Amino acid sequence: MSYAAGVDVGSTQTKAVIIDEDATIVGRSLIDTGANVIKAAESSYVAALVEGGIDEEEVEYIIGTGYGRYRVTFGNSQVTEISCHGRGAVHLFPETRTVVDMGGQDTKAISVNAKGEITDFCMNDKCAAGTGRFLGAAAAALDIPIDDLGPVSLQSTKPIKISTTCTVFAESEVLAWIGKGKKIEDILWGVHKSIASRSAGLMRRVGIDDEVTFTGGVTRNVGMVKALGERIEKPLNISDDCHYMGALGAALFALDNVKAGRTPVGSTAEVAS
Amino acid sequence: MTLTATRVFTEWRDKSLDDALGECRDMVESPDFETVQRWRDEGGKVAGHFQVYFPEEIIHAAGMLPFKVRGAPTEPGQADSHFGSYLCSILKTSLEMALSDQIPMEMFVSHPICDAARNLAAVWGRNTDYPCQILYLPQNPNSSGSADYLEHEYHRMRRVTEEVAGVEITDEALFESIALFNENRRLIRELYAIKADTPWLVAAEDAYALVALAGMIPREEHNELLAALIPLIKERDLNREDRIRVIFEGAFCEQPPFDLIRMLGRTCYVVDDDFMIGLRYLTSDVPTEGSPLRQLAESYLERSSYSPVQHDLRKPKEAMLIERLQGAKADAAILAAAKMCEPGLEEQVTYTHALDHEGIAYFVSEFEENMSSFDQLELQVETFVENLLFA
Amino acid sequence: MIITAGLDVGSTYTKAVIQAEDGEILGKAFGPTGFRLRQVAHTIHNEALENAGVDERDVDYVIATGAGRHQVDFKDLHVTDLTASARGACFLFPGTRTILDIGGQTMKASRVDESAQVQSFRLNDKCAAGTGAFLEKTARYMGYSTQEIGALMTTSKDPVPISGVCAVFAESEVINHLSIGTSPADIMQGAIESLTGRSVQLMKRVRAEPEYTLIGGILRFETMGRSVSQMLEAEVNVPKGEMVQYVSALGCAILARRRLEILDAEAGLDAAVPA
Amino acid sequence: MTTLDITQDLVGRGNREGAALFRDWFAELDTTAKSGGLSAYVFVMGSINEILKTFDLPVVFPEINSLQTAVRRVAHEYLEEAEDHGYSPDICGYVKADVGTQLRGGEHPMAQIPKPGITVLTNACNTYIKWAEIWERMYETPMFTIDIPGTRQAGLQTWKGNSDFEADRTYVEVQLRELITLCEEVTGIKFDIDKFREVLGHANTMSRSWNRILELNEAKPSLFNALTDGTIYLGVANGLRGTEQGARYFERLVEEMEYKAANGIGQTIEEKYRLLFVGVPCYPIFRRFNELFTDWGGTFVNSTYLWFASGGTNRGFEYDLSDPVASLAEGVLVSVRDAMDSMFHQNIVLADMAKDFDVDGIIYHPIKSCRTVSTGLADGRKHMTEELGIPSLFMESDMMDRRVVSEAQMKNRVDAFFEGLASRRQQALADPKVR
Repeated sequence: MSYAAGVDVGSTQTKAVIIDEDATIVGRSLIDTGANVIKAAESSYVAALVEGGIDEEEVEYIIGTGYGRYRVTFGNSQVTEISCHGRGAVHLFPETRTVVDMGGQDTKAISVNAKGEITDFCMNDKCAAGTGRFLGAAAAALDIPIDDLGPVSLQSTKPIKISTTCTVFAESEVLAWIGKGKKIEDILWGVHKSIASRSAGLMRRVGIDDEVTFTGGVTRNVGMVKALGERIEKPLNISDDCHYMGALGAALFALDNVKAGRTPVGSTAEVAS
Repeated sequence: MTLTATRVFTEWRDKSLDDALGECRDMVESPDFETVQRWRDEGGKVAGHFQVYFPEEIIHAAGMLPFKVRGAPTEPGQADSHFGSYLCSILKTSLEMALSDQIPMEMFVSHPICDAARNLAAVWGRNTDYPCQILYLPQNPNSSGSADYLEHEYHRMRRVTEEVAGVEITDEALFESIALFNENRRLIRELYAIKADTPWLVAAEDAYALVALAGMIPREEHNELLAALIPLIKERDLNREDRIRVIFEGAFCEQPPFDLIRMLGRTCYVVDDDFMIGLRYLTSDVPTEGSPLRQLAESYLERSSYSPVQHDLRKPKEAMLIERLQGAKADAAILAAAKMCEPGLEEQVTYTHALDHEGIAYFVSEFEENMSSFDQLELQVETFVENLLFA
Repeated sequence: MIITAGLDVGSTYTKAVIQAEDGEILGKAFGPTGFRLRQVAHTIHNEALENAGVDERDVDYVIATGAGRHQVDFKDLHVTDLTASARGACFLFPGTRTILDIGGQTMKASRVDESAQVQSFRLNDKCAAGTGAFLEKTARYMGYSTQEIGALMTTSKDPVPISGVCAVFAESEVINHLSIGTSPADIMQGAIESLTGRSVQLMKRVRAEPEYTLIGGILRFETMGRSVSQMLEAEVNVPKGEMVQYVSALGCAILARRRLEILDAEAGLDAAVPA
Repeated sequence: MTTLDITQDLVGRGNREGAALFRDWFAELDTTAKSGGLSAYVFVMGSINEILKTFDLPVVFPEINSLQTAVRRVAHEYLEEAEDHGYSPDICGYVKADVGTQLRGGEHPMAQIPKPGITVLTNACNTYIKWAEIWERMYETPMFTIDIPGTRQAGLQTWKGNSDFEADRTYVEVQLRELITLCEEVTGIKFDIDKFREVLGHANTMSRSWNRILELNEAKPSLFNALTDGTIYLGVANGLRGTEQGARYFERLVEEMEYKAANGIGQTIEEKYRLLFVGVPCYPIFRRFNELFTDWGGTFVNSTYLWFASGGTNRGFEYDLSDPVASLAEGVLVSVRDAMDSMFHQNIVLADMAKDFDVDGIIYHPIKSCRTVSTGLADGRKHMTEELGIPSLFMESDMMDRRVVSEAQMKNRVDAFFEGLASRRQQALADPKVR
């Protein structure tokens, strides 16, 4: 049995996915990136091997992606996470034509064709305002677990309008509203709506097609799934694997190379094919 | 077709002054611009014109409603995807109105006041199906050719308007409109006199709302509104408070959010400003003899206010600012600028240096029309005021 | 005896000071703000009263400042922390003419006259890679406590430029530097230098004059004071020990006393009391 | 002479000679500054060199000075100086770098920059006017704005013969004549109409050659990099417009390009993807910025920059020497108008370029500093993609301010863009029907 692997080294978390010849996920792992990027890549890869009970020798091709993709020292080549999210999304939801990924410091809107190839994409340029990171900061300010953000926000009855989504000011912005006696759920729902509307703006740049898939860690946040869905007036595909989409996409590119019998000396150009 | 009889804003009528002003504030604050909708329901046509100045008389003489496009307190959800990151808010929210069909109109006119606004006509035009034009107001008013040029440009605008309105614009009609607008400018000057002489009689946000309405209701109606309320304001029996007198400079195009003006009004007397300056751009009556368009052109060139986006070697902006300060006997200046507003931000520097030179207190700050939190700004205003008062 | 109180409800911490007529500080207290502002104000104020052994009824005037100043329901007056910190800084260092206050999210520079009146002030741009938060994030990201940073600095050979306007993007610069094996010391030094550069720029905007006094949470990085002083090529005052965090609260207590004098003098400056 | 010698002599000659002319130009400015001589401050879009050169006035292009501080990686020092002076981080970096230069008494990496004796500008960019007002206040120098009315509505461009056009042209001509009088006052020299004709002649040669050069770059492989080599040509096109040297330079450049075309000599890298560039380059990391694309075999075959910043050569308008002033008015009107309100018809221009140059992708690079160039791009791209379906990349940064230039962010986007192009190409090869 031969396998292919993808390692996604993100700004906050590092994910690894291992798939078999049928592109079925046999091993996954997720750890915090931390200061030592190289180490993070290694440990997450090893963790995925362990979870899948797979011997390192059996993995024929490894592709690194994410901001730290060039630090996946044991990888055979690199692909940007933009290509990977597109590829992964179409693999999980074949009808996907628009992909939105909410990451640590950027939000990506990607349009893809039936093969999962990118036809267009847009990302936040000026700053990280309105990205998923704001949620983390808001959670910290209210000191509630990040996983509760969504559920709490859904209890909102009259959401407030938040226009500042600069991550640095999340804390003071949120506290200001608390100070004005607003309910936590109303503030949080306001935050979700504001981020959703910014993301929708990016998505409109590439055009929002019939089937939209939502990827990245924030997909676990029911509030954001609802807010974004409402904003673009479309349901969003999500699954547990959405969190691993970048790594999955990388693994799929790696599998292409295994099947094409490419020896692990690949350049990105090859891999992208 | 003229709709001079049409009235689209009646809420204020037969109400106490305070309630009437409340209605005015609500109407100006509302992102839906109901008045324009009502005008359309009456079968009226609408010509949107972007800040700062536009010879609305031409539109009015054609029986259309000149609607002042000044952005709106809304999220530019759709417009965002049509622009990049480094852009002022008014451009986005204005386009949002068009994209969301919130304000259907028969034509839109922008100006070469700044590089962003000049682009707006093109962007607007690509996304709507009515004429989107640029009125090329001269940027060299000091040339001997400027008046002839501008007169011709106004004639061009007249032709375009006639086509859209489907009526001929006669000189008589133009003179009637000019007379009506002269009256309107006179009434607004009267209101500003109250701000300067007895600022405690009219709150900053009320004065703002009263003026801003001119951009969204027929001028006939606006004249009635001011004629009715100004006397009541003068009769008010309110105490003068010990507040500092400031002028607000920096709202010639993008307007500060209503709450910001309210917040300022709470802490100081805003005795003069450049809110909606376009509506007050012509500083004296436009003569009603000769050629109407020539008169309008010469008034714009020879008898007009100032802003960072009109360039006239005879009007150094810093000198005009000092004039405004002294004219209103203000203690200090609030020099604001809209975020990402190139001309506004550049002028701020000249202003600060001039005020330093004159030894006049000021504070510099930026705003965004759809900002929702004022903590930063309130903090600064309070500090500014505190330190002028805490001797 | 006249007793005044100052309360600083900051976005992260709340501080209280109880001061006697002669300026002696009778008691103070300190605690995290959280988001129940009204409540925390009471708690910290009472703590300070306890430490001072003063009964609440004996306090003649209370002034509150900080982000939560409006929520303090037992205050006589509130002022902004720019006004408050100016008084506090000038009380601790009478020669102060320029104050630099770097907190978690904002950086404020103000120039004051001999009577501690703020002449001119400037806040950092909303986009704030140059705030304490960024520095702490960077340190935490690399797994260092703020205390350890000082020692770390000394090992920096060539600091890397961290120039991003957006704090989060700046963070990604940090990540990239780490991933190409730049030493944490050089990154941290780079971050400090970029922050220092921004502070000094802000001070220039208010036409800073000596003496310079540094206040704010940022001073937890003792290297900050040094690096600002180096870039200014001048000495900077830094409040000793725990006084650092009490500057604004202290300023309030002082202003409260000033306020009482004015009221006694019947110079009814009611209008000065923001509604 | 063997082909090899010819090749060595010809290939890259334009860049060598361009650099030399550039140095000479700044050397002249340096002497002017040190001798306290007169100079004219002018701008890229509508320099009116034609008149100024008739009065032998050395021309200073503050835009080019500022650009040079960025390319030489010292821009941030100048920007900070201007920001300390009160200018916002959000405004044009060119303006701030120049303010920095002025505050330093003209100290600049290329030369000592003379103070302005007169400032001539157009409204092509409104910031020009705000900018000139700064010098007017600093030095009390006369500033003259040539106000050039632009297109009033998409699809409604007027031309010679139309009464609206004539009104605009007359307005421009009146102003040009007023400028001539002002120049006579400032220089104390009488306007020499014959010399003026000569200058116009040189400008005509330059415009002719410029358009020939662009057309030659349709060759496969392309002959020069529109981004890097192009910037050198632009410097000469602006600084030496209306001079004999300038005209000669471009004739020789045509010679070089024709030779390269004839011998199939392309750019230094193997051309895999032909790209169009829209916007202004990222000068703080200019070399690296270009490499982000060339590393993938992407070459820039043309750009909107070469068109709106080419100092009036863009429309290839040739002046009628029998009626020089009137003809200059017409030429300035059509060329500046074309440069400044590109937003109205840029997509048509791009569509043509895309066809003529057979491009694989379009790179949109709007910048913080310039609303004139950037405001319309996102919307333009939206419609462009819908109409032509050519792959395009939208990426914002700045041409001066390294604080908003994040190389990591850029590389990520560029790599993803080429990954997309690569897979498209694979498809095209696998199945010719796709594409």
